[in-house]
Formats: sequence, C-alpha cells, structure tokens
Amino acid sequence: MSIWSYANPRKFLETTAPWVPWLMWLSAAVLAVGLVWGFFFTPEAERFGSSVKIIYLHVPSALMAINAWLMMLVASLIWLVRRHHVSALAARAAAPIGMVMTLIALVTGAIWGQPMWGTWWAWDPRLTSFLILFLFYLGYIALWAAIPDPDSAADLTSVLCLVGSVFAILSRYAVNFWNQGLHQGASLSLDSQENVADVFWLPLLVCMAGFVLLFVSLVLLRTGTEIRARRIAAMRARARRAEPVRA
Amino acid sequence: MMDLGKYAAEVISAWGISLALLGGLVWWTIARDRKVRAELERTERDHG
Amino acid sequence: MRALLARDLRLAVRAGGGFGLGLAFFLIVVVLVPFGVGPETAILARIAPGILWVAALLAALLSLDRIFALDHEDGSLPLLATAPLPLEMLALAKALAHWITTGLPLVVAAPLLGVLLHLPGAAMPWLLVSLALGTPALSLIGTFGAALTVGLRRGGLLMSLIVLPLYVPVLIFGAEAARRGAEGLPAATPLLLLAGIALGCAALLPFATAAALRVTLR
Amino acid sequence: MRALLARDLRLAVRAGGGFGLGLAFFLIVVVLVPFGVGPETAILARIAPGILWVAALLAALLSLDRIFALDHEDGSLPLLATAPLPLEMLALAKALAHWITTGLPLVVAAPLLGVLLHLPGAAMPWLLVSLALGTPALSLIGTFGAALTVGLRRGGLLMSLIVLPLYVPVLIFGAEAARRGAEGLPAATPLLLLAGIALGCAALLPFATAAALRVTLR
Amino acid sequence: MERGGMPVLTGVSFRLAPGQGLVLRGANGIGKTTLLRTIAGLQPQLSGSIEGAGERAGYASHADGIKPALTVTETLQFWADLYRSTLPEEVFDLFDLADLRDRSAGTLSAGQGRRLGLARLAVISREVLLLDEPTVSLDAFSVKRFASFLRDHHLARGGIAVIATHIDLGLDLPEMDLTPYRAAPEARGGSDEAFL
Amino acid sequence: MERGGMPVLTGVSFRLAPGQGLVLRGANGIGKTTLLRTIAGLQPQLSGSIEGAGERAGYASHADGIKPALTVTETLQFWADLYRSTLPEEVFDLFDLADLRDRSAGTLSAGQGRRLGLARLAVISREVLLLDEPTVSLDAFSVKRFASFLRDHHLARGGIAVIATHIDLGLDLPEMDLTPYRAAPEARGGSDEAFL
Ligand code: HEM
Ligand SMILES: Nc1ncnc2c1ncn2[C@@H]1O[C@H](COP(=O)(O)OP(=O)(O)OP(=O)(O)O)[C@@H](O)[C@H]1O
Ligand SMILES: Nc1ncnc2c1ncn2[C@@H]1O[C@H](COP(=O)(O)OP(=O)(O)OP(=O)(O)O)[C@@H](O)[C@H]1O
Ligand SMILES: [Mg+2]
Ligand SMILES: [Mg+2]
Repeated sequence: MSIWSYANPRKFLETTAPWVPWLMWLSAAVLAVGLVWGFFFTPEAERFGSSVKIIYLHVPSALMAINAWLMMLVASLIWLVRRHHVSALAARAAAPIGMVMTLIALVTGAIWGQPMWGTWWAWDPRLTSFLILFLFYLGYIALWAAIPDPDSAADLTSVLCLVGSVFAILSRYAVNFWNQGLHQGASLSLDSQENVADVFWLPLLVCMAGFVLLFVSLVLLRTGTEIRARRIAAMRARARRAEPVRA
Repeated sequence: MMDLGKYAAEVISAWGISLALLGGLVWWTIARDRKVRAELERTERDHG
Repeated sequence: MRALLARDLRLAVRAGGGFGLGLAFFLIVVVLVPFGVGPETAILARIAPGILWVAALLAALLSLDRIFALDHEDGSLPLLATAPLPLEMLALAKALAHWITTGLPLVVAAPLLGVLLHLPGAAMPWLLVSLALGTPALSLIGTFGAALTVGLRRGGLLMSLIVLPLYVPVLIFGAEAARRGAEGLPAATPLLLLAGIALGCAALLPFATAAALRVTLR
Repeated sequence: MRALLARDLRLAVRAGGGFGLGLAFFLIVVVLVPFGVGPETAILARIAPGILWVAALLAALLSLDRIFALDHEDGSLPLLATAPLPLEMLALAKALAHWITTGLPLVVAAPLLGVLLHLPGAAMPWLLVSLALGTPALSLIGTFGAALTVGLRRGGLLMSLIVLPLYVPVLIFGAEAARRGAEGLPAATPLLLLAGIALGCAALLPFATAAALRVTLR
Repeated sequence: MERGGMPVLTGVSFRLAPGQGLVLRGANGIGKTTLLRTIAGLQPQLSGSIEGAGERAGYASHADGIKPALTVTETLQFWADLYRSTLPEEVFDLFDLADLRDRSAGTLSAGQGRRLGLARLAVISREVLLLDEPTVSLDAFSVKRFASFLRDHHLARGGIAVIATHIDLGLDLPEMDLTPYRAAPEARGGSDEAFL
Repeated sequence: MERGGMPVLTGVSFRLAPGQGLVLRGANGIGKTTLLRTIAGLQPQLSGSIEGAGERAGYASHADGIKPALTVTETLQFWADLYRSTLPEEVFDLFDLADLRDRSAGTLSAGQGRRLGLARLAVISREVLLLDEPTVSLDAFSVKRFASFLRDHHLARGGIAVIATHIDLGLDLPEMDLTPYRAAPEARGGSDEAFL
C-alpha cells in the first residue's frame, strides 16, 4: 500500500485519531521534564546570569518557527502536484502553530534583549528576519481565512507559500548584509558543542524534543479538525442543494 | 521559590508569556476540535 | 499586449492615477518630511535615500489594488481573460503599466527630490541606478500580490500584508546601495544582487501571477 | 447617522479598509523606515516623531478617496442623499468613520511603534496627545476635499493637491509639539494651536462639505 | 407634481394622486433616467417646478448600490436603520430572498441581486417610488411578483409610483411616452442661456 | 460542444453546428451565467467536457466592463487591438453609436452603454458568442436591431451563439430550459466528494 493512501481524508482520520491523545500526553510529559529541568535545576551562566533560563523557550520555539514553515512548504508542493486534500489542510493546520512559535521566539528574545543589549528591540538581522517571518505567517493565515472556496484557498496559499519561501531566503541574506548585528551566532550546531556546557545543552535538547512532539501532535489534531470541518461544509452544501429553488 | 537574581522579572515574564501563548494555542486547538466534532455529529444525524 | 498597456496607461492618466499622481505623491512625501522631522540639513541628507526608497515602496504598495480590482468590479477581467492573450502577458502588461505610473516618475524626479532633501551630489547616480533596477521588481511583486487577492473581502489589507515581506529584500538592497553610494563606499554588490532579484522577478513571477489569476477568476 | 457610521465601519472592516488597514499601514511604515535609512538608534530616535506624523498624514490622505468614491461608483451616494439624513450629518459620519479607520489606530499603536523606532520614553505622552488632537482635524479636512472632488476625472490627484496645503498647519503644529516634547522643551503653545484648529474644523467644515456634496451630486 | 424644460426633455408635465402610478416610456437615451433623477432632487431642473416629492420619495437607479461585502440581511437592515424604520420580515418572502438571507451580496446571481435592490424599496417605505427599469435581469416569475408587490403593497396603500421601463409590467397603469418632449435644439435653459 | 455535471447544473449536454444558435432559459439563479462562464473557460467544469470553444469563443457578461473614462471609439478600438483585428466602420451604424463616438462611456444612458458592450462583440468577431442577457436595458427597437445583427451578421456567416435571456428576442432559435438539469442533492462533484 502506497503512502499516498493516507492522503484520503477518511483513512487519515482513522489512522491518526487513536494516536493523537497519546502523542499529546507524551509531548506534555517531555516538555514538562525539559522545562522543569531547565527552570529549576540548571546553574546560572556567568555572562547571562539567571536570564539564561530564557533559552529553554527561546531556542526551541525559534527552531520550530522555521521548521513549521518548511513543513508547510512541502505540504503545499504536494497539494499543487498531487492535489491531496489532506496535505493542503495540514499546511493550513501548521500555520497558526508556526506563528505562535515565531511570536514566542520574538517575545522571549525581546525580553532577553532588555538586560543583555539594553534595548527591547534592535534591528538585528536575526530579529529582523523573525519579524519578517511573522509577517509571512500572518499573510498566509489571513489569505486562507479570506477565501471562501476551499480549493481556491488551497491553491492560492500554496502559490504564496512557494513564492514566499524564495523571498524569505532572500530577505535572510539581505538582512544579514544590511546589519551585522548583536545576536549570538549559531553556537548550537552539533560540531561545536563545546560552546555550551552540557548542563545547559541537555535540558535544552529535551525541550527541543518536547517542542517537536508538541508540534507534530498539534498538527495532526488540527488537520483532523480541518477535515471534519470540511466534511460538515460538504454535507451542508449537499443538504442545501436538496431544497427547491422556489416553492 | 528559587532566587533568580537581578533578572527575575525578565525570566518570569518571558516564561509566563511563553507558557501562556503555548497554553492558549493548545487550549484553542482542543476547544475548536471539540466544537467541530460535536458539530459534525449533529450534522451527520441531521443530514446523514 | 501593447493594446492593453496603452489602455491601462490611458485609463491611469484619465482617472488621475497616472504619472501625475506618482509625481504628486513623491513631491508630497518630500515636502512633508522636512515639516515632520525638522529642517536640519545634516539629518535630511542622511535619511534622504532611505526616505525616497520608502516612498517608492509605499507608492507601489498603495496603488496595487488598482491593478486588478477596477477591472474585476466592472466585469472587464473575465473579458480580458477570454481574449487571445496569455494570462502571463496580461500579468506582465499590468506590471509594466503599474511601473510606468509609480516607479518611473520617481526615477525621473529623483534628482529634483534629492536636491530638496539635501542629498549630496555624489550619491545621486547610485540612487538613480538603484531605483531604476528596484522599482520594476516592486511592480512585478505587487502584481502577484494583487492577483492573489482580487475580489476578496479585506483584499486591500491582505494584499499589503502579503506583499510587504516580499518587498523587504528589494528595499534593503536598494536603499543599501544608495546609502553606500552616498557615503562613498563600494556599492556594486548590493546593486548586483538587486539586479539579480529584478531579473528573477521578471522571469518567474508572471507565471505565478497567471496561476493565481486563473484561480481567482473561477 | 449611527446606521451610516455602523455601515461604513462594517464595510471598512469587511473590505479591509478598517482599523486593521490603518494599523498595518503604520506598522509597514515603521518597519520600512529602518530598512530604508539604516538601523542606527540615534538617527531613528531623532526622526521618529516626524515619521509617525508624516505617516498619519499619508494614511489620511491616501484613504480619502474611499470616503465618497466607492459610494459614488456603485450608485449608493444618490440613494444616501435622498435618505432622511441631513447632508451635514452624512459628512460628519463619513469623517468620523474615516478617523476611526485611520487616525485612531495610530493613536492606539503609537506606543508600540515608538519602541520600534527607539523613541525616548519621555516623548511618548506628547506624541500621543498631539496625534489625538491632530488626526480628527485631518479626517475632517480630508472629507471636505473628498466631497469637492467626488466623481471627477483625476479626482485623486486633484484631491491631494487641494488637501495638502490645508494639512500643512496641522502637521507643523503637531510634529513641533511632539518634537519639543521629545527634547524636553515647552510644548503647550503648538498643542493649544492644534486643539484650536481641530475644534474649528469640527464646527465649520461639515457645512462646507455638505455644500460641496450638494453641487457634486447634481 | 409638475416639471418642465431642460436640455434633454422639455415641457413634461404630470400630476399623480395617491394610489396612482405612471409608466415612462421612450427609446434609450431619451431622458427617463434624467427625469427620475430630477424628480428625486438629485439634479436641479432648468425651469419648471416639482412639488410633493422631496422627503417623501424613494429612488431606485439602474445600479442597485449593493455592497458585495455585506450580506443580504445586513444590506436591508442598513437601509431600514438609515430610514429609521424596522426591517419587516415579510420582505424576505415578498422578494423571494428567504433562502439567501445570509449570503453575501457579491455572490448573488444577477436577478437575485436585483431582487435585493428592489427589496430595499419595501424596507424604506416611501410614499413616492421613482423606479428606473426595476425589472432588468428578472425572470418572468419575479417580474410578476414585483408587479403584484407594486399593486397590492404600494399603490393599494395610497402610494405613488413613477416607473421607467422598456418591458410590459402587466400592471394597468397609464403610460407616458417621452418622445414628444425631446428638447429641440433651440430649447434653451441652464446657465448657458446667459451667454447666448 | 458538450458538457455535463456540476453542483449547480448537471447533465447538460448540447452540440451546435456552424450557423446554429441556442437560447438558454430558466429562472433567476438556475445557473445560466455559470454555464456560460464554464463554456468560456473561466471556471473549470467538475466533470464532463467542452469541445471547440476556447480560443474561438467571445464572452459577454452581465457587466459590460465599460471604462467611464474612455470614449466610445477608444473602447472599441481597444478591443479591436487586443483581438488583433481592425475596427470596422459599420459597427457604429449596426449598434446606433454613430452620434456617440466621442462621448466618454461614463455619460451614456443605460441602454446606450449596453449597445456599446454589444458592439464589442462585432469588433472581436469570434465564431462562438456566449451572451449573458444581452438585451438588458435595451428598448424594443434596439432589441430588434441586435437580433438582426445576430441573425444576419453572425449566424448567417457560420457563427455560433449561446444566449441566456429572459425575454423574447424574436429570433427563431431552439430554446433549452435549464430547469430539469438542476443538480440533484445527491449529485456529487468537486472536491467536496472526498469528504462525503
Ligand atoms: C526578538 C528577538 C530575538 C529573536 C527573534 C531571536 C531569534 C533566535 C533564533 C532564530 C535562534 C536560533 C538560532 C539557531 O539555533 O541557530 C536564537 C538563538 C539564540 N538566541 Fe535569540 N533571538 C532574539 C533575541 C535574543 C536575545 C536578546 C538574546 C540574548 C541576549 C538571545 C540569545 C540567544 C541565544 C543564546 C541563542 C542560542 C544561540 C546559539 O548559541 O545557537 N536572543 N535566537
Ligand atoms: N454627462 C452627460 N453629458 C452629455 N450627455 C449626457 C450626459 N449624461 C447623460 N447624457 C445624455 O442624456 C440623455 C438622457 O439620458 P438618460 O440616462 O436619462 O436616458 P434614459 O431615457 O434613461 O435611457 P435608457 O433607457 O438607456 O436608460 C442620453 O442621450 C445621454 O446620452
Ligand atoms: N459564490 C457563490 N456562493 C454560493 N452560491 C453562488 C455563488 N455564486 C453563485 N451562486 C449561486 O449559484 C446559482 C447560479 O447562479 P447564476 O449566476 O449562474 O444564475 P443565473 O441563471 O445566471 O441567474 P440570473 O438570471 O439571475 O442571472 C445561484 O443560485 C447563485 O446564487
Ligand atoms: Mg436610464
Ligand atoms: Mg445570470
């Protein structure tokens, strides 16, 4: 059986529905472990003081903000090429999650910036590109919401997601070029682990795993919701057509 | 309660806002799912 | 395609959305900014390229909904779409007409506007080249955004929201080139990148625009 | 009159010209300006009040043609004019709806926008008061200009030209008050003058607007 | 009600009592719309007088002034509010809009949109209705329905109606052909007169 | 030319040879406009096929797409250019526009504007004309004139016409009532199917 059979809405629901609650609980547990560990059982960093604890929310949410967009891009491509409804709806389901992740990264970063850089906001490249990413999410979600016909909405948002991805990459480079910035480098890359001591790194890893799990379970749940909503709309449309035009 | 030093306000507000956002997202997702499920059941009964 | 371009330009001129409006807009911005930020020469000169670039972008953004909305409302759009002209060409013609009414006036008037804002003379050629390269890209991107939102409720707001992040790279490279030029730094890199973006937009975006139009016309 | 106001606001919200568009516009300006002029804090802080005031003025100016033009095009305006509502009230309702969609959002969002532009905290109250007093005057003046040019070819351009000089005093006093406030100088005089202008506009301009409408509706 | 003299039409004159209607006829461009707009007070007559219209008149033009973003109910509610009346339930039945209540006006078919435009007239309930080609786009059944609305709901209750139309409404109203009133080239009027 | 199946209409099917016309009938909202748009290729059919239209078809909608700022001649010239044909002098006579040549389209009366919209069809000279209520707002004389244009200039030269209308054009064309083709409730189609 090919993987595409899961693109049938009914089959998708049947397969995922039993899993979703368990996944939710699992992600809650992993998140709880990571966050409690990070909040209560990590030391302070010498340069950051206790403010380093913000990292356990800041970095995972920043990662997920980008990964959610990547997932939407893949799902949009699948919809455009193979026209599987589930993938269009999954892209739609992922967007608000990605947007909240972006918002968390922005807010935690802004709050962190006040003690570290002495300002809430700086036009630093990474901050700026997150602001732009946030705008992309907003536009994408608003476009979905504004188009009444679901297929047209799926088509147009997919085109936007494709074009938007290209421009998101462009603006990342543009922003880097424009301002060299205050923000930390990517010191978390796997080959340079020595930058961050294990005391910070391990709980952070758990938090990241928790965020990934949370994202997956929320996307599955929301996709199911979207499918059910479409089913309601389809049944109502059929019922409406049954009524005579004129008595 | 543990001592967060001079950054207490920042850390707590950052965590508070973030957890509130996460919680809100989860709550909204689940609430909407419940609503749609109930609606679907009703629709299936009416127009089934 | 030439017929469509001619019609759009004629309509723009007659309805007051043409060259004249573009020029008036830039003049307004340039007159207002000194009233707003105060008359000090040093500051004005420092922000002049940025202000002109932001003005170009606002002018493009705010005139986008004219691109398709009017034709949609009065029913011309389906008639145009059934004419023997590929939708890609329609998209290109619309973008070109938009550029001629919003981008070109700025390029033409930039020397005068620069003087009003005390832009140093050496910066002028850089500003001109960056505007000449960047504004067509703004029109092409905007046409795409307009096609995505034809006929939607909240179309105007949505379009700004969608188009704005797409505009960022153009704005950054454009303003950066002009600024570096003004300060005597090497400005070739941002200009080249800008040219690359403009070419890429011209080559690819009409297809995306046509695809979007096909969907919105349904 | 309340019905008309409610309708206009609802239409604005639905069509994306409402509160949302106002906010989006200011956010756009505030995001674009640093991209344009560069990220240096000192310069941004220096030009922040001026930029916000110019943005308020542009937002008002650019949305003026929506005030009557849409109702004129789809034939609602004659229907509204034959309704049992004095034209003066129509003018006032239209101006109020315009202010709620363009002026109010700016007043509300100014604190956030100020942070993004690094506006010093002490300047904030002055900026807010000056905007709260000045933006209603902008809407009233704009409604008058819109009424003068309903249904004219080139209406948009003409309107900008007519309205712009009328806007200049408001801009000067408003931006001056905000700037003096930011620099800790006494700012009461320009604020009082601004308040005077706003009151005068509210008391007199609706009559002029109604008179203009009566002529343009012929 | 009287009026006379203008560059398009000249010498037109009629008077209608409560409960009477009048159908205006004439080729395209003869001036029916112009006449109705003048009676509605939207443009000044060059000479002559119009009595009794003004506040009491409701005008329906070629364009329905329908906002695509509002729903059918919202549209009618707006006009009801503006004219300080309430929105009677019966209009939805009278104009066969019951099924379309919550549809946004932009998605209506041509005839459905026209029905909405006409329903507005029932909502604002003016004594004098000035109707410019009210039945355009309507199918035969809807035309009949509208005609019976006019007869039973409007004229029977003492209303007055002046209707410009090219088709036969099936109402037994007096007709007035505007062709003879076409302004002759030397008919003067308006402010040009002062310069001739 | 064939087509079938969609949520509004289902099972509609017809074939027209050169020189033939077809009149579509049906109550408001039955789906005439929808059918014509589908044939014109503006919206996809849910199932079934349409052959031979496409490039050869010219579509005229409810709205004329007239720009108030252009004059009558400019409007027609634009369509001629867009369709790469020339603007034949005779259209001005055919549609009685000779006197209005240089008037800007915004000042035309309703029927004059409609005549301009129809004149466009003569300018673009497509083999297949898809006409949606072409005679709305026209007076009796203009209707006759348009009917004879269709008969003598279009059908007689091997053209095809599909016309949706509520009135009688006085042409001797076969009629097709769409009422029986109303999509039945269980008619499935479109992407909703995947969710039912
Ligand atoms: C609104 C503001 C901010 C945004 C949008 C933001 C965004 C990001 C992103 C996207 C990452 C992930 C980078 C990666 O893993 O490669 C990151 C990591 C990080 N951020 Fe921020 N940031 C912001 C403010 C701050 C501030 C104010 C600080 C502290 C002074 C900070 C400290 C860090 C640290 C320490 C990391 C981990 C970097 C690493 O070592 O890889 N961020 N931030
Ligand atoms: N602004 C204008 N300038 C010049 N002529 C005009 C203007 N507006 C209208 N006209 C002309 O005035 C005449 C009367 O127009 P009106 O709209 O009253 O006609 P009508 O009888 O309603 O026609 P229809 O049946 O086509 O609606 C027409 O010949 C029209 O072309
Ligand atoms: N966007 C939409 N959403 C829901 N229903 C729609 C939409 N657009 C059209 N309809 C409905 O589809 C049906 C067919 O409309 P269509 O315009 O084809 O009718 P028509 O036969 O041309 O009617 P008329 O004679 O009034 O022009 C109508 O009942 C209409 O209300
Ligand atoms: Mg008329
Ligand atoms: Mg129709």
